[in-house]
Amino acid sequence: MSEVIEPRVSSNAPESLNIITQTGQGARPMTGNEAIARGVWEAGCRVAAAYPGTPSTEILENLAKYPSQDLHAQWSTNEKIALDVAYGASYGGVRAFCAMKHVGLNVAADALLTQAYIGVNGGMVLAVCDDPGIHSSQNEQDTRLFGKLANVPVLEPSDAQEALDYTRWAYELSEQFDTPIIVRSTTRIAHTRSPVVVGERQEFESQGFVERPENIALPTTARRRHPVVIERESLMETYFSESAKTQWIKGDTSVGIITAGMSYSYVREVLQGFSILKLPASFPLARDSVREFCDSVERVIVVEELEPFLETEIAAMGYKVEGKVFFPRAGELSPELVHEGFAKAGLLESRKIKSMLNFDELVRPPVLCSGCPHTGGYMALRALDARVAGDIGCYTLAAMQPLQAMDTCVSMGSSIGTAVGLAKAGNETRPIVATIGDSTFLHGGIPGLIDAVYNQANITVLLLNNSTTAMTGGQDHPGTGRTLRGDETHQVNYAEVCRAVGVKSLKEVDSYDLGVLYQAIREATEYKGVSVVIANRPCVLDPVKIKGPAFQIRAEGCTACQSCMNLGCPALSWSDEMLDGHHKIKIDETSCIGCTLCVQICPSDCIRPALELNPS
Amino acid sequence: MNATVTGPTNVLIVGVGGQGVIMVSKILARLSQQQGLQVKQSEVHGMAKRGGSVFSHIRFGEEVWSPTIPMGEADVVLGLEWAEGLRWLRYLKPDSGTFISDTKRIVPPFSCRDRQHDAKHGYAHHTVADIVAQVPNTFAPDATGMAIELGNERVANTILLGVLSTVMDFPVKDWLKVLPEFVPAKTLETNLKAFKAGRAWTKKPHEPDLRQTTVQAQAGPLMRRQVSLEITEEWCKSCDICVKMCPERCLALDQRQIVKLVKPQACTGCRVCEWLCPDFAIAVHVEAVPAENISVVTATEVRV
Amino acid sequence: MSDAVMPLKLTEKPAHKTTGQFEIRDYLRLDLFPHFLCPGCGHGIALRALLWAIHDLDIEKDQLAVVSGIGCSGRLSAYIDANTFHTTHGRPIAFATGLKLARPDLHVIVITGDGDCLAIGGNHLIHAARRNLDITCIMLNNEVYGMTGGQVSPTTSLDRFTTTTPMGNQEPGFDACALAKGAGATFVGREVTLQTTALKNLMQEGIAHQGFSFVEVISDCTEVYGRKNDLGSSPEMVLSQKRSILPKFDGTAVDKPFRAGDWETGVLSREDRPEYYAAYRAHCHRVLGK
Amino acid sequence: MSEIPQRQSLQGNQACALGAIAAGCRLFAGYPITPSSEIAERMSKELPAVDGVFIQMEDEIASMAACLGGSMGGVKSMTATSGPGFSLKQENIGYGIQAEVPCVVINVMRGGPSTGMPTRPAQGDVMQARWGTHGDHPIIVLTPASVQEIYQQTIQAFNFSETYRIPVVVLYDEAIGHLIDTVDLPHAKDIETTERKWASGPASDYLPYQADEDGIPPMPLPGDGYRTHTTGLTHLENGFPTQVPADVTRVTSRLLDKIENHRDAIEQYELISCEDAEILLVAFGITARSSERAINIAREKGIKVGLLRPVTLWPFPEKVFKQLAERAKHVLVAEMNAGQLILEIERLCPSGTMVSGINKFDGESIQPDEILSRIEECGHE
Repeated sequence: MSEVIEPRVSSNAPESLNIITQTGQGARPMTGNEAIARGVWEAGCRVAAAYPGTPSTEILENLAKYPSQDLHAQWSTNEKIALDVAYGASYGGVRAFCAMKHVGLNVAADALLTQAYIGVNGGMVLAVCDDPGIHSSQNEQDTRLFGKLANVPVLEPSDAQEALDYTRWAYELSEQFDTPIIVRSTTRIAHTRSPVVVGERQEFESQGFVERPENIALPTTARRRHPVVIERESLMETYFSESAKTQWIKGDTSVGIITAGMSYSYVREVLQGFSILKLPASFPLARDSVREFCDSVERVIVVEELEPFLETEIAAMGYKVEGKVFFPRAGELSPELVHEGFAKAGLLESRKIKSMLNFDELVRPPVLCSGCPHTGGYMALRALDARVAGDIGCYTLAAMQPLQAMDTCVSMGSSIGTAVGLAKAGNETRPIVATIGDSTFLHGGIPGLIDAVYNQANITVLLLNNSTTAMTGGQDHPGTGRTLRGDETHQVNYAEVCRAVGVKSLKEVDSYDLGVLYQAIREATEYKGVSVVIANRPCVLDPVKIKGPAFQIRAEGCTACQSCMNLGCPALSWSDEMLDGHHKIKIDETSCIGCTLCVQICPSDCIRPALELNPS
Repeated sequence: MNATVTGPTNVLIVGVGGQGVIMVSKILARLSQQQGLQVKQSEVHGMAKRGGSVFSHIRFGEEVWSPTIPMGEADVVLGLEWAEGLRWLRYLKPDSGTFISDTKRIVPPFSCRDRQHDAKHGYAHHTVADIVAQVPNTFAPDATGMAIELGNERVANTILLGVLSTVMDFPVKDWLKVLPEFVPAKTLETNLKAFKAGRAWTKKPHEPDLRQTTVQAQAGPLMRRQVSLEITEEWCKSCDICVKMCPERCLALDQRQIVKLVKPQACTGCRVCEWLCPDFAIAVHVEAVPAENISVVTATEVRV
Repeated sequence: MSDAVMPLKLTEKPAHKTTGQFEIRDYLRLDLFPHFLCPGCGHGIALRALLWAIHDLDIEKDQLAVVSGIGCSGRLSAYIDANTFHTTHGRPIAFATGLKLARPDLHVIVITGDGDCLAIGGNHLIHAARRNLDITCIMLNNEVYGMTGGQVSPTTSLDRFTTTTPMGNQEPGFDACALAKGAGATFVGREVTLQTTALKNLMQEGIAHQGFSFVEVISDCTEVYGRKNDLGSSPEMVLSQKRSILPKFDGTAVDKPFRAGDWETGVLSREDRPEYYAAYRAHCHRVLGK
Repeated sequence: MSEIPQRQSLQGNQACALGAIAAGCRLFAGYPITPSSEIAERMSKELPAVDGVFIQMEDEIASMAACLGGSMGGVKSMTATSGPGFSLKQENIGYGIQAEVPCVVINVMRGGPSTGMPTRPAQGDVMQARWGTHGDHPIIVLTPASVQEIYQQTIQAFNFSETYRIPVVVLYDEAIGHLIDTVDLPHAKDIETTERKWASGPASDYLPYQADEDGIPPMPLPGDGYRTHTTGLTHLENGFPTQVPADVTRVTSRLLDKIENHRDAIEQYELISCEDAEILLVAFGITARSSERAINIAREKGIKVGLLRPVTLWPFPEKVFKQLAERAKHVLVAEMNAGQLILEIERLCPSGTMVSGINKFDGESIQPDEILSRIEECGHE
């Protein structure tokens, strides 16, 4: 534990960002994700794998910018495979890395919990990015609890510099303590840019595969390893207590604040003068440091995002500790919330913000892009009045207005299984359709499809193939025929996959062909058994931004029926012209990509190519 | 013991996905870093390119801890879109904050969702004059319009950057030095012009433009339109066209396979069902009724 | 013969009217309903559009004569509360020619089908187009002989199955609009039933046009043709009409271009040429010195 | 008091056209065919002068259709053709009968079948004129035997057509059609023309095929507010189709009865020397002219022979024929065909009467001596 009294001094600005591997020349602005990637590279990691997931995606994307002779970086079909791949490299004696978002760890958990027993050969680090506030996820689970469950240490950087430093450090810890290490990031760290001083890459001589009994997880080895894991936990508690990264900011001893990660920044932002204990790792807890700190102050307050993880642990040590009584357990912390928490604790004046500057808030939810090929499928499902089991991806937005064509959404790949269950429940009168994107299908949909065929479920699967992982920004996957580094590779043929697992009713259609799409889905739903409709069209943003000739509305032909508004296309909005009490529609030519979906829906033939209406 | 709030400079840059919020943020972050200050810049994207609201917090000063700006603490709110600018006004320092916003309106489809007769836009109704009345330090150029005049709509953000440069302490030459690092070489010249145009705009006197940004107000509806669907059961042949084509999904076939109005509250009286019924089994009647006589806006069904 | 029977001056047609409540029942012979068309038959939608156009043109029902031929389309005239003539197969245009010459004061509208108009009646179509007598010919194209049970027609798409093309149609079809235009029709348009308002507007323009106007309506035969060719349910067939008429333009999608349209819709050609009867009468008067 | 008729030298076909104009025909839709083309030619000249319309259609089918269309619009209409064209017109003649649309069809007969002999006379369309269109139906067929009579019978055809709401065929052969003769054209006021029985009274009570006591329904005029439906389908009194057997029997019977019950008014014929005729000669058209000459010679030779010349070929003047046939030992039927009218004669003759035909179909008319020799043969039996 080190003592810090002075605030850190800013570094000088870098002159160039061009050479990513360059070192020195002071600090450069980096997001947390860039910094983790840099840390992985500097640590001499040779294999990195991930499945994209906000807010973790950019870590692997940034790793792919480093020379391929330095490390192999790959997208894997899902987080478990990514972890297995990384772990295989670790078995092989090289430093390995795996990144995922918090819910991705659920997928990888099966491997992780056993890997903790096996230990590592090459250093093994997982970066897991939580999403407090649920900016782009389906829950806000707290990965620190996972660390404890898995007996895997969890490091918590509080800014980009620490993200780099802790990542490098994690490799040392991993090899020293023979365990995988989780570096837990959050959205705010992942997507915040701040200056980072970088270092150089270390290179290691690999010792190669080491044959040891614990490499094979068997009851006998596991039984032997569990006590070792428990012992490791206490060794690391001591280690962290002694680490210079556990920082005690000396101050007024009437109150002591214990915090870690992003919360530390908020505390420093709003509160000055009190004692602060900053923990670099939430698990295992640096018990000695905590004990010493708590003993030195009159009152202990824990500031942490999400679950009362540290609070519970410290309370269990016998200290009276306050935390969630002041700070919310749900949602993302912010300087305001931390301030208000301290106000509740009596440390600060409550800040009443003058609310004179309050204006009607415009609702601007994320929407499917103009020309999004998913729109057609959900328009068809909407018309079919199907019971739709959704999945994770951009298309989850179809659950919202105006499409409102999705009934369930649980987790990656859940749609098909959910649909099977709905069908087996036997009381659904509407056709049951599972909708799943191409990347999600590869991630976790295929076992579900096999299950559906195996169990002869009467469902339809609509595979929305936009040839990218769109939600996270357009990453490649086995269906795109390109690797993370852009090299060509085998491209999965979905139809063949479906046939191979026993799907008899299969049709491939064009996502922009509304009539055909509708008919294909309708016929598929009438098929007894598992039917698959594959709707193909590339995402309009990635990998290539698609912009066809725009359309325009002939106002005199528009009957204001608003049929087109059901697409939820951002290029469509009301014009000021009204007919019979309804607004006519106009098209924003700059955002219209010319997909023709609105043209296909319009019952008045008033949507024409802009060029035709304005030839100039 | 009194704790005090430290005060770095806080700039909040907001807009809609694709407008260039991040580029403006990066320029400002770089600039302040070059001035030897500590900088944190936090953004939320992910959903951004799906037409959602995009925001970027930039904080710089001798010491910066939190990446986000507390509410009421922004020195500058820079909006690349009018309603987005208004959305984040809560974050502006009430007394001394500067509000800079393009008057461009990007109306989301969501604010056009009300299907009833005489429905109003959900878009922000405040005019520039409304805002100036509350925030004296308001700069509301028609940056997009100016950008179009310069030949590239996408340089609207650089025009606003020019406006921003007049309220910040950094030397102009430093701004001009950073700009080329972030804009494509082929548009550099236009961007430089745009930056200067933004600066020049602040030198000119401006009356708040009252015509801007307000959606044309509709006269208050004294009358509501009452919709009724007349369904001739005997004529319906169960072809399902109306059911599938109804934009609001109001219709269904009943047990006898005869069309039925199942969601009367959703029916807007658009007549698509009437037009497409090959059997003339549906007639849509729309009648003006004094507003006070209608408690719930719902269509009625008459079966004959 | 009294003058009242045969007015000889051309009557002025009213200008377009865009508003006004249209109650279709005012134009129907209600005691014949429900009509005999199959569920989902596009002809019904076309009939609505026609009556709507007539309403908006403010045409008196007494001054309206509707002449139809044989087939499903031929039966439509019976449902219209006007002077209606259900004539012989392929001949409605010829009947209408006589009627219009005898009664230029009447608005004469022909309702015909693809077989009626283009096969057995093809000769009458081209000559009527050439003459430019003020008749509006509305051809309902459902690509099949529906009334007789689904035989191949002059517009049946290639490879489609009908009762007389059990192995798939191998005869190319007519582009009826091109045919009419080539023959000299001075107003030619095409529309699909799904776009009812556009169809109505097109019909309205066609009827208002002075001269021979030809309007092709892309209709659908769900029960016979649709079923035989697996074209889907009624809503699907109506929706899929759109696929064939999407605007033509070059696409820039990465993997494949956007679909190009098979047919054009809307007013396809319009020409200012003397109307037959007016020209005939004026010429005769000139020569005879009247 | 009638004025002195205008006397003109006219071709048969020209007389036909003038007759039509005199009868009030104001619409002619035709298609050229030998030997009828002069009718169209003359009509195209005459009609504009009386504000009528001439139109040459694309074919005979269209001509017939346009002719019916014009009549449905309330204008007396006519078309003219010859055998091959007459075949094409049969479709819409059927429509005219079913829908009860008045109109006049001129058929100038030539050799057949098919293209046959376009410029040679024949009388081969007797049965086609009767049964050319399908189904059970009545028809009126007039057959003039001179240029003067063409003029008169064309007027008569219009009058019958208008009275009985039925297409009326005027059937004559090329020989008369192209014969030039002197014709007396009566003054307009002396020409008796018949106007159609138009519907009157409230539209709500009106049924377009509800016949009056005479079996003929008044016709609706478009624009008069009746807004009726006309169809070629078997239809009820209200104009809309039926397939109910009892209804079909009723409405089709009325169609047949409409003519059958007015035979007395319709049937026209000429009798020459029939008072004591033991040999009855039946002939029409040009053949009747040869027959008359043959009879005159035979009578000089003392043979009791008479001539029945039916002017309404259909309905055939049955009553008078039966009376004459009672007395006659021998009935001779002279016609320029292989034996068509003779079939009807045989049907009508009492048993025991000798019926034989004088037939010729070589494109030449039957000469008086050819008929005479057959009369003599009979007389010597």
